[in-house]
Amino acid sequence: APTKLVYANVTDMSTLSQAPVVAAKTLGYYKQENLDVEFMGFKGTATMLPQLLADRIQIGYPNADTILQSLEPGRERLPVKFFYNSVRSSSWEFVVLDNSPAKTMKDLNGKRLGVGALTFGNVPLTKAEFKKLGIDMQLVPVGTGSAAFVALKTGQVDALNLFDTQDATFETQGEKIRRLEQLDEYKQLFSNGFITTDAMLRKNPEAIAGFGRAVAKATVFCDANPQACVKMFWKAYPQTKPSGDEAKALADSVTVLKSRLVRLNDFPAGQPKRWGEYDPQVWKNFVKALHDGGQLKTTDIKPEDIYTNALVPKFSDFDAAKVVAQAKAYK
Amino acid sequence: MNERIKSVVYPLILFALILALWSFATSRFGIPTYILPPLSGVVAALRHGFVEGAYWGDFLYTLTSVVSGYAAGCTCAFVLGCLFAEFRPVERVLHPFVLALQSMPKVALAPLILVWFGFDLASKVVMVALVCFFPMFINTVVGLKATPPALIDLMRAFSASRWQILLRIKIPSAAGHIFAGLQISIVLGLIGAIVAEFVSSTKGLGFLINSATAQMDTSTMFAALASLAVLGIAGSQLVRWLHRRIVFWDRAASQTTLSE
Amino acid sequence: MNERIKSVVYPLILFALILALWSFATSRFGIPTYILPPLSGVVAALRHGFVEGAYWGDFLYTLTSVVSGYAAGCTCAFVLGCLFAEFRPVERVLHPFVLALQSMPKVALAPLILVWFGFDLASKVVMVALVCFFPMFINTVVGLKATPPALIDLMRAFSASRWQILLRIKIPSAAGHIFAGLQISIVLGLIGAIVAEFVSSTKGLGFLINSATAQMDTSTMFAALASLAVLGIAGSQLVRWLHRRIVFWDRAASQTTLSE
Amino acid sequence: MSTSNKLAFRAKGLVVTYDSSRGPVKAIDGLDATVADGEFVSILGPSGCGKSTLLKIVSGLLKPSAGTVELGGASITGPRRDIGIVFQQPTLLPWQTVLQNILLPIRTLGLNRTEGRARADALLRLVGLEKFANNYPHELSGGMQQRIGIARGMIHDPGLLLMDEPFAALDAMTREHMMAELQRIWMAAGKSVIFITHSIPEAVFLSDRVLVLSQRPAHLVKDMTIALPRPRTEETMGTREFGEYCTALRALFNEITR
Amino acid sequence: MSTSNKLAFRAKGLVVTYDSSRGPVKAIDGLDATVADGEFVSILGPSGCGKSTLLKIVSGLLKPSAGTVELGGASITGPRRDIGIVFQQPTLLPWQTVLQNILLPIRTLGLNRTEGRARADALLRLVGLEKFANNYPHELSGGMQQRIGIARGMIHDPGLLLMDEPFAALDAMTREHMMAELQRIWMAAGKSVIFITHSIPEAVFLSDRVLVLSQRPAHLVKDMTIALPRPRTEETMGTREFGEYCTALRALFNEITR
Ligand SMILES: Nc1ncnc2c1ncn2[C@@H]1O[C@H](COP(=O)(O)OP(=O)(O)OP(=O)(O)O)[C@@H](O)[C@H]1O
Ligand SMILES: Nc1ncnc2c1ncn2[C@@H]1O[C@H](COP(=O)(O)OP(=O)(O)OP(=O)(O)O)[C@@H](O)[C@H]1O
Ligand SMILES: [Mg+2]
Ligand SMILES: [Mg+2]
Repeated sequence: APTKLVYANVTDMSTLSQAPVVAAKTLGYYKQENLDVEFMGFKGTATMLPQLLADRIQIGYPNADTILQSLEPGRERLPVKFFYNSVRSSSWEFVVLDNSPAKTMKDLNGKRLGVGALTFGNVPLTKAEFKKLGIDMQLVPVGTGSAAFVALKTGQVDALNLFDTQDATFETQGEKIRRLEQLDEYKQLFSNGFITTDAMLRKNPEAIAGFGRAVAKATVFCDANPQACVKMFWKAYPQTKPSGDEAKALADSVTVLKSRLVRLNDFPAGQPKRWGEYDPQVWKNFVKALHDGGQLKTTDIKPEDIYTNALVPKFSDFDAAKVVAQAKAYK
Repeated sequence: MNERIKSVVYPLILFALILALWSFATSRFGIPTYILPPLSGVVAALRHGFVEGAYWGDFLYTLTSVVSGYAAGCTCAFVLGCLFAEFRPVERVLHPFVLALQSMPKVALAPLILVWFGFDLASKVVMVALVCFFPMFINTVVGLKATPPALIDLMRAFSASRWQILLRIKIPSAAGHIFAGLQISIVLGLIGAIVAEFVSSTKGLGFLINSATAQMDTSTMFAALASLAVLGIAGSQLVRWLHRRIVFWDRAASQTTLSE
Repeated sequence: MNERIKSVVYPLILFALILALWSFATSRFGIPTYILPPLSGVVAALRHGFVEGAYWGDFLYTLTSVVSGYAAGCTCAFVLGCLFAEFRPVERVLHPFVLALQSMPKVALAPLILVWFGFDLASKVVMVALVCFFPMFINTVVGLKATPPALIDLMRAFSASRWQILLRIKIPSAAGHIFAGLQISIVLGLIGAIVAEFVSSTKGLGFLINSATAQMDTSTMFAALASLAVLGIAGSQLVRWLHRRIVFWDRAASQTTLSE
Repeated sequence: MSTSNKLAFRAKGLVVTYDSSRGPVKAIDGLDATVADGEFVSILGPSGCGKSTLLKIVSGLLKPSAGTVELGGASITGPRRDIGIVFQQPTLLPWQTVLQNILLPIRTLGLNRTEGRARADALLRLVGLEKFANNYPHELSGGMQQRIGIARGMIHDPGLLLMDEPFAALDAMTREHMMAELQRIWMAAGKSVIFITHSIPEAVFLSDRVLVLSQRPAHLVKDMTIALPRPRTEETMGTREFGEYCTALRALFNEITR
Repeated sequence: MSTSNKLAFRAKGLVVTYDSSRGPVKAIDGLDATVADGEFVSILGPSGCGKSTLLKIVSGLLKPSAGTVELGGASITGPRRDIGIVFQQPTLLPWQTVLQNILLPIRTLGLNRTEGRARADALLRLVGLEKFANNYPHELSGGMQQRIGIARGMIHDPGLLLMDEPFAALDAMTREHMMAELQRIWMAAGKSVIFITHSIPEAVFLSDRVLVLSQRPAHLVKDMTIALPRPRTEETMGTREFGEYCTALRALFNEITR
């Protein structure tokens, strides 16, 4: 019998950023690995983690910050590890309206910045980046979706600090927005990755490796044929398919998906893609950024305890060209 | 025109007017879709949802959690309410706790319930049951205690047992209060289900609203809200109808049921 | 021991027992903090929050939005309720709409309200007002209509004007219903504020719960829930007290106020 | 506070039909009746025949479905300021004190409050409740409440007083006391009174004339003049004439309700 | 359905004190009274003096605060199966039909339903409500409801019948009819009756003895034997003896309520 895995996103499953994970199921990649994967959505990392620890779910998709905090001396270390680096560079962006006078981050000094909520994982990073830049902004929680967009449009905030797919969604509303260039070391900070429990890694590394490989293949597939990827997603979640003009809906959704695919494929140029691999230096940067942002009291933290590259060779163990061919032929 | 026809026709006219105004406003003033969707968009979303069938799963999921939670919560509340009203010591010990729990907004417990009961249907059912419990419990207790003492004396004078008095006198005479409780609980139960789905779900009308929000798809959002309203109205009307049928002797029935 | 003392001492004993059990369970069975925080943790959080003052801001923020929203919502509901009850045509046209809106879970509107009213205090106040509106509105209407016709005839016989009848007879005789509405609204208003803060906020007890959840800090979460319970209890008790004082002639006052 | 004395009442072919949820209910059907100025007239009839309905017509609370009703020669169009009414139920405002309840007509009619206050004190003494002026209605027994209703009906010194079984809730003794007092007041002031009762001795004791109504729908069955000398006392009730009036009315009643 | 006939009642030094929210209220203070087997005894007293309280004591619904009360020689410890009671208010279950209401004692006492049904039909005819067996109480007038209460009190053929102002809500004619019927039933069955009323003629008409109670707290003021021949009829009310009994009681009453 196939191994049963429950995978959980830290927001709804219904965002297009989940399209590759969903496509892997439709394409039968999980089955090929002898896995039976189910999906689940939670409101926030912290809501998901207890479920992971209770083994009600096996794989989660959180940001690094909450997990890093558990390494602080005096806190209960969570017996979990990231095993696959998914969103390889920061999905958090700073956007302004196209006609805004602000050209660089520094121009935002003293202005108001919209964030989803003060509990969003990017808030400490953003604070750290400001410190580094020597600027200061007033943070305003504006929610996501229309509410955030209206805030920007009506000038209640001067810039928005949300994530890639959200910004792409704004663009599909026919609004011109501009992304501001961030500091390199912050741009590099990876966002969501796949996580599982230490016990699971010990007990069934094969299943975990299989999951990573299936997702890697699906990512290649989606990159080659985003239209098909979006349609598979709609098939799985018909209620999320926008009503109205189908062609426009498809074009919009592809735009949104592509904004995320860029992050999933953000590998160093000219080298073979090593799916899921973490760069130890970026972890160190992450710790430093959280410390600067006031989220960690010390930099004396060993991130090695919460991630592993052990399974990375297995993730890339497939014929990418064949997948691309399959994708191109898929209708 | 007689009263009956008037009370159907006039609201329909107003409804048509509102729809027309909405339609006009969105098309004429170019109100952006992300602030107010055009009527046509909402209609399309409803078509997509219910004719093409994309929302049925969500609708049924929410319906299932509301119905099971409602049944469980109201049953427990009724049984415990009877115990509470019948046994003075139980009441004396528990009264302050009931007061405290009653005044606490139960939706704030949603994240904890998820931790305790998992993310499946179970946690939604628990949430709904919890939210339904209090209005029903309180109304049962108040209703039982409001039994006219004269009726109780009557039964005692004819040598009825405590059990006979509860069953034959107190419960029927509390029926009005109990139905009012059922009425409040149904709307609160829907709220509970939606909030639980906000916190974690892959299905349900709450999930639909949440995902539509993220995608700025206000048409779907309105469609989901409309479905919720239909669920709420159908539920209350059902309870109201039962109330009228069962508590036929209570002239004020048509009034008390109006009260939330 | 007399009844009065018993009704204070027995619940206190039970409360102490619960605390002891909790304390014992967490320390003895090593229940992880993210499932159930130790009692000491919650006490520490409460100390930090209220003695050292970390939560006062949140507490006051929620209090402000609840109080303003409650006042606004209940006032509108009262005034509109009077219009609705006094003018038959208004009622005839609006009745189905009231029924529909009443049955719709208002918290599901939170994301839309955020879009329409921004993310400041305003959207929280609107949410609270909306949630408070219906119970108060319905109870006002039912109460005004339940005025004994004999009292109205009496006033008419003594040549009272319609205005005098409303002011001197209908409103006082609806007072019991109106207070019941105020009572329900206060708990619902708290729920509205919390949900609005869940959706977007920088402050408030809902925000506190949300951010504690994000940090898996269950101690703070329990502390925030406890503060909410205190707000809820204080609010209901205040309304109950006013009810008893103002509607002194209603013997059933102590009963109706119990009903949510 | 003084009012016209010309308040003779006249009904011709009066018909009242209620529009109830189960279809129309005819309460009064072709009633002809008159009450002369300064006269004390009792109305006697089986329960549910339409007595209270007639009173509502006279007070202007209800419009006739057919026929004419006049007060002092003018058709009745609505409640009038110079009529006092005592309802079948006490009908007190529970949130006002006994005194405030009695003063209610003074306030709604916008009359002089000082004068009203003085009259209220006198009426409170009359009904034996001077000690309860500042109590609330729910603190009093049913009989006491009914007496407040009586005082309230008289507070503005109306030219015509309508009373709907005002003594029904009183115990035998208080009842006889109130009957005597009512006679005394009426004799002193000379106002008209229409008095509904289901007690035959009460009707005979108090009235110049007794109108007997039929079963619902009500019409006039008998107009009986009571020719007993005034003031009537406890002894009057022991006389043969008194007994004969009662027996005659009882026989009539038996026939009606057969 | 048959019950013992030995149901003589005896109260000695009876005291009843209510524990109200405003402190203790003494309703009965040192009452001595007896009711012999098969006797019809009326209790007369001012409103609020403690008449209903006495009835609750006899029925076992209330425990005396002091003194002894006995039925058939045994102390009263709680409600008894062989007592029938008609309350001051009709006290009907609104969710049951007239017939079901009348059969209530049969069901709670677990008696034979077929026999009960036959008796119920007879009683319905007696109170003139045979056409309303399947109506619900709210569809009937106050007087009709009271008559159902009377039928219910008699359904299980009790040895002692307690009646608390059962005819107060009835109009004069129905009242006299019911009085005559009650007398007939009582004479045929020979059971004891304790009958509370505030109507002096009613008490005289029905009773073997009339017990007059004082103002609250109640004690016995007068134990008057009514030596009028049975059966008493409408003519009896016209007799001089009847009038004398009434006048005597009225005078007594005047004194008490002074
Ligand atoms: N609002 C109403 N709608 C329909 N029917 C009514 C209404 N009010 C009274 N009736 C009917 O009209 C008839 C006369 O009623 P009314 O109150 O005048 O009787 P009454 O003679 O005063 O009786 P009672 O002696 O019991 O007070 C009754 O049969 C009653 O059922
Ligand atoms: N449950 C109670 N608690 C306190 N006081 C009571 C209670 N029941 C009755 N009383 C008081 O006891 C006294 C006697 O009451 P009871 O009902 O026996 O009077 P009654 O003679 O039947 O009067 P009525 O003729 O009006 O029916 C009254 O003054 C009443 O206020
Ligand atoms: Mg009447
Ligand atoms: Mg009594």
